[in-house]
Amino acid sequence: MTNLSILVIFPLLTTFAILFCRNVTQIKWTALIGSLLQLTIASLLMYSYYGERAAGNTAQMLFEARYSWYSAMNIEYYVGVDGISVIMIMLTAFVVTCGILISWKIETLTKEFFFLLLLLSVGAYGFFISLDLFTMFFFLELAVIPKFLLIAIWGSGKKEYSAMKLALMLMGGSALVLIGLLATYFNTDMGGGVHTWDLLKIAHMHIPYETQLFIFPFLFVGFGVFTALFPFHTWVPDGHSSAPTAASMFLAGISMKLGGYGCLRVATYLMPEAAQHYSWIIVLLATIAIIYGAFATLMQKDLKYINAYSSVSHCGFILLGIGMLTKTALIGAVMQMVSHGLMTALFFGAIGMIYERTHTRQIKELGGLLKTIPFLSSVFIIAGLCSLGLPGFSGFVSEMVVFVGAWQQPDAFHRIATILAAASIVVTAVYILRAAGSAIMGPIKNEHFNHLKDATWNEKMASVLLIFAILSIGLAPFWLINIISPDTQIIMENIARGAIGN
Amino acid sequence: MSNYSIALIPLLPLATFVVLGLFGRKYLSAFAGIIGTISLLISTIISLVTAYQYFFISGKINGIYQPIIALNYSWLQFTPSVSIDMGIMLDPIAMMMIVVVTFVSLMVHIFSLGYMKGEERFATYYAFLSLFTFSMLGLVLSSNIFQIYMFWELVGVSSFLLIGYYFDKPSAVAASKKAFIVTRFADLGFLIGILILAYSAETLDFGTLIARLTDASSPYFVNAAGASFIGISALTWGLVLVFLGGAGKSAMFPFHIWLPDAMEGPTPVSALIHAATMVVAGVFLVARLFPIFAFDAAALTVVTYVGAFSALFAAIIACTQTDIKRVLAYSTMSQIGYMMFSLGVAKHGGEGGLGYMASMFHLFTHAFFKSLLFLGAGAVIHLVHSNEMKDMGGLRKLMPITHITFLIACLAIAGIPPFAGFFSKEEILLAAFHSNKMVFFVALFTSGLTAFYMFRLYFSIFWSKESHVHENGHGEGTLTMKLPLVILAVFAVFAGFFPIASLVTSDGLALETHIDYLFSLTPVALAVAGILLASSLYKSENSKPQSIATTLGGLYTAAHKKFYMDELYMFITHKIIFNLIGKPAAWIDKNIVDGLMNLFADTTAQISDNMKGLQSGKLQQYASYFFVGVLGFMLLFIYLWN
Amino acid sequence: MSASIVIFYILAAIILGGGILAVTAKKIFRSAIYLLFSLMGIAGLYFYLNYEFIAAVQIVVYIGGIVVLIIFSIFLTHASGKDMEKPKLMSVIVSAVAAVFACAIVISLINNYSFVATTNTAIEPTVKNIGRQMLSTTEHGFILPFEVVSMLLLAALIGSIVIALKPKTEA
Amino acid sequence: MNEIGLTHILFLSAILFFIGVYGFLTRRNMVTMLMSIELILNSVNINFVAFNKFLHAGKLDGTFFTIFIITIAAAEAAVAIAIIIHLYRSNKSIDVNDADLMKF
Repeated sequence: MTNLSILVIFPLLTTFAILFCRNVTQIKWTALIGSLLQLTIASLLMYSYYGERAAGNTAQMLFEARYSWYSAMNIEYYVGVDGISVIMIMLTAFVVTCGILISWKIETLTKEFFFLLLLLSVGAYGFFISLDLFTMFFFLELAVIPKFLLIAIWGSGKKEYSAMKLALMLMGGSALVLIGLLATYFNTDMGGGVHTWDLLKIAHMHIPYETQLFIFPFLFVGFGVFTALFPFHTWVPDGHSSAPTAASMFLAGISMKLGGYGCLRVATYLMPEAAQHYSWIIVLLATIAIIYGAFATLMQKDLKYINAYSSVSHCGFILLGIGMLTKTALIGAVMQMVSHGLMTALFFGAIGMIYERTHTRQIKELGGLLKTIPFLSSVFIIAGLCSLGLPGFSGFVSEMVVFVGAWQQPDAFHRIATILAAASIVVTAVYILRAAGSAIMGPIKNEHFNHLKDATWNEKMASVLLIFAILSIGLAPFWLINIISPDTQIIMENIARGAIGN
Repeated sequence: MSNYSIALIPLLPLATFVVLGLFGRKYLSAFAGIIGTISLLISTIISLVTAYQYFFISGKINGIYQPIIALNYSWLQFTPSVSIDMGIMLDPIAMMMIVVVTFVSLMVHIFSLGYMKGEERFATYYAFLSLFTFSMLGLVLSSNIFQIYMFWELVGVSSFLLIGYYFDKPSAVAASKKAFIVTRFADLGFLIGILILAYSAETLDFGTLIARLTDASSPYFVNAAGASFIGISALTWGLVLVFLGGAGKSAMFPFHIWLPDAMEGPTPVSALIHAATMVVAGVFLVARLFPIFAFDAAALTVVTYVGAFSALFAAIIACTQTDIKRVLAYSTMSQIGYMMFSLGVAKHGGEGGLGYMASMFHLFTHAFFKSLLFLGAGAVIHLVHSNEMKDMGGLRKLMPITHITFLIACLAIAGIPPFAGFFSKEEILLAAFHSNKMVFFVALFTSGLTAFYMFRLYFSIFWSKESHVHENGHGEGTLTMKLPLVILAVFAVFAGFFPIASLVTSDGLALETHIDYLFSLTPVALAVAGILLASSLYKSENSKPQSIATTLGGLYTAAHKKFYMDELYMFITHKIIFNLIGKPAAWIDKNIVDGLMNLFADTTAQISDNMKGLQSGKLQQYASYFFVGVLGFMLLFIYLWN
Repeated sequence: MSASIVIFYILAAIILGGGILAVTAKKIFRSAIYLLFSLMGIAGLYFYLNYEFIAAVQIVVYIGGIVVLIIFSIFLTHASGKDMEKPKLMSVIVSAVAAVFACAIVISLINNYSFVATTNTAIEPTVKNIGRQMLSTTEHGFILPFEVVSMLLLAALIGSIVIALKPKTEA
Repeated sequence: MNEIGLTHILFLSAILFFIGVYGFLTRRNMVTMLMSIELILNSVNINFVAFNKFLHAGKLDGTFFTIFIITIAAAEAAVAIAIIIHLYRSNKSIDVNDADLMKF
């Protein structure tokens, strides 16, 4: 598994293969087989990554490959992978496969739907493996544009408005990122006026403190928009609830993690002093996002809005972890990314399946589903329990790691922030149980819910896949930590070197 | 008994949960009950053998019971020094608890075979029951504070699932939600308490945690006690917050509102969870961390006064309740109040440790007779199909075995000498008498009240008016329902004679206790007085209880209405949290933050509207713009640009 | 005050008066006639400057051709009768002020700009000279522009016919 | 007042030019706008002739320029009037503000 670009080329091939399919079943099956093969490639990658690390290869990035795109500006297609990116690729493979499995009943324009979905996944894969800032930005953009079409065409509710809002805000975010990247590019000098986009070289290059202070907000806020940083999170509720199930699974599951990964890899890693300097703002905004998101969810009546707002609150944990700048907190942030990705995908999947059958997402109208569709309702309850942090599921593990990491900051401000963030687990429990209580349990309100059909084979397979992933992290998280901690160690060394620097 | 077989104790119920959970509904629903009961039987036997081996063979090292770490592997390794690990720790209270939990759970399993026969979700019931037993056993055997928190949450969830078993009843769903949210709120305190304690002692493991925080010289203790936040030392904060978590799970005063509503669940569930196991988890937690608590007087006073007040408060309310399960719920809360304050008055080691031993002894005996009471009440409800006292009466002929076992349990809880309750309650009163007079008198008065409301319950079920319940065949229920009642009744009688004093003490040394007859005369007398009062009022149908109720007036209605605690909580949650925080948050998000984004969009649209006005189609306007432009450039280039 | 100055001022008065009246007249036909007088004044000016050929061309093409064409267009668009709408007061004031201001600037420019005349010998702008130079292909002859202009005139001719043609379908 | 110099004629043509501009900007009738354009063109011709006479007597370029301007003015007037007639036929009025289809 030396050549990383298979991860990007293979989904592209599947997208083109879809174009040549004739009828709907062929499209669905090519998409499914394509994504399953992609899943096997991703697990092969992880397996060989493990092998490589076990064999004692301590290079920061493995399976590197470098092709020059545009030598004048020194832009290269430079790819490499480390622990964090391997995990994120696995997450993407899982969520995309389950997304395809769940969107089995898309009747209108199925070819275009699957084409766009897989194009999104190409963007995500590319983003996670690229180490050249420009290529990273290229794939980031690739992962933004198809979203607009997916929501605008196959969405529900006021889909044009939310598609437009989502696309514009994400574009705004990536514009900020572009400014940040350009500023970084022009501040690196490899001698003789030559600049570089290479992530690793820039990390070792000491960007002067003042320029860091200037560039960091652009990068962090730009990527923050992707991860629902507090003031820029308003696209999340509308965007997610109007998106079709598979798109909202991808949106909440992966595209919000692009931002988190970007903040960690680009903003904090390259500009440690600025991360140190701005860490209190990040912690403040993250805590507001967590508490504010949780309380706002209390009032939501629509299931998808509940999960969207809870994603805002859970992504707040990612930013809290990054803002705390301790090794455990960073590990917690990465684990929260993975666990939230899986759990919100499962939650959106469950809501989508329920919506497909009952055609309503209002809590008031739903009721007593546990009796008629037991499998789906238990999937919904499992997703709910996972997101409120029940031990045994990944939600609990990642939140606890973030809390333990956050608690290592001794001063009062960080302590209060951690306590407030911890308080959100109560509010999360309240809104999850209100949703589950009235939507799933309770008497049947609408008589035609009596004869609903339970999950079909593809929905069962998708939920089992996701639940297996959540349990594997929840019950035995050590494999995840062993793969992540060496990389957070490297980031921490950079931050420590930064702290001495200024 | 090898260490791995000890691990079997919690893992067997887990295995049943997984098996019944996955395949229960379709394939195994017929003999789900049998599987559950058998696996639990094996688990009980193993735990009895382990306990026996610990207490009488391997546990005692030169006279002191040492905690043995049976099994330990690191679950979450952050840095080489800091790691969260899972392990099994054997120590006196853990051994006692696994015996109590597995035994009572077995009784409930057997009882449910008969009680839940008709249920359509029979397999899921047994799945959740074994999940609960697994998490309770895990909680009891855990070796570090983080692991106990994990099982703590699992216990909370399984109680949520079990209370909400009849999920098509909205009241059951609301009750399960309330239970989970209130305990979750308390768990938040517990989590922060863990973080404080674990951070100041730089370890999660119980043994090292206690060692580091109890010797005054250690640097950890110094900075923990030193670092203060609003005047109270970090150590006290940690301990009070941990106690807060315990109070939530044990339904102590501020967090008791979920216990009466938890009666919505099936009665065997209440027997298991809300009598013997889950509610004593709080007491177990305080007992587990007792050496640190004993070191910090402030935390102990909090424990004492919360315990005492809850005992009194619950006893008063219990006297006025009409639903038999709610009476038993409040009596549980009162008895746990007893255990809490007896821990509160205890000191670490030696004679002072009497409170600790008494609390554990009472926990032991209480588990038996309280689960017996609940199962008896379950049998009665099974027959009468209603929880209200007024629908019952004169059932002693219809249900002879239930009647006798219920009577034994009432005598035990009232503290009448030969029965188990007398011995453990005497120890508690003795411990309270030695250290805190005020608490002693409260305890004395509450024990009188306990006798009164228990026998009020007993007479109104089995005596008062003639039973008008039509004989509908299944009478007192199948053998599987009667067998546990008898076994528990036997234990309710002989549990008093168990040598707990020599086995379970705060410092591991045996504690010789003697029954001081003179001292125990007053509580017994009070108990007998309570019984006589109850029989005079309730033995036969008469108007006296009604007249007393009217004379008491306000106090009676308040007590009947549970002192308006539910309304207070409803007010806080709905009025304050939902209206003053939830709605504004949602409103702000929709209007201000979202509004801001829409504002950007609207302003750009506005600007573009104005700009396009320039393209008016009027030829002469263009000409004049052109002319003025040329003029401007002419001026610029000729005069200004030099 | 020699005679030529007086003549010049008379001509100037005719030109400017005709121009102003052409621009401000109420009735369209009257403004066409004032335009006619102004163009005649200009032709007079050319005579005054001894450029007879250009004056002749001016009279023939401008006055004979364009003004007549304009008068035709007035008839064709039935506009001769009623008064023309008065322009909006605002635009009048603005354009008047702008025009006067610009005119003042140009005049001040002309004043303080010293025009340098070339010293080489003058050529009489007689028809012969003009004709010889117009068609000569050698030194800076104007044969090419001459041919291009003829094509332009042809194109304009055809264009205006096509545009102004009354479509057959219309009654 | 001494001899009539170049500047006098230039004044004259400047004034005439700005009268034409004023006329073009204020007149609402297309035909009169055409007339003001003619005035502007004529003022330019005067300039050329004046420059040819006073400054560049040795060459006849000014004259030729004037001739070409006159011919082009004629062509332009013809096409303009054709358009005006066509416009008149389509929207019955030759007010320049009515012909404002080419707008936002």
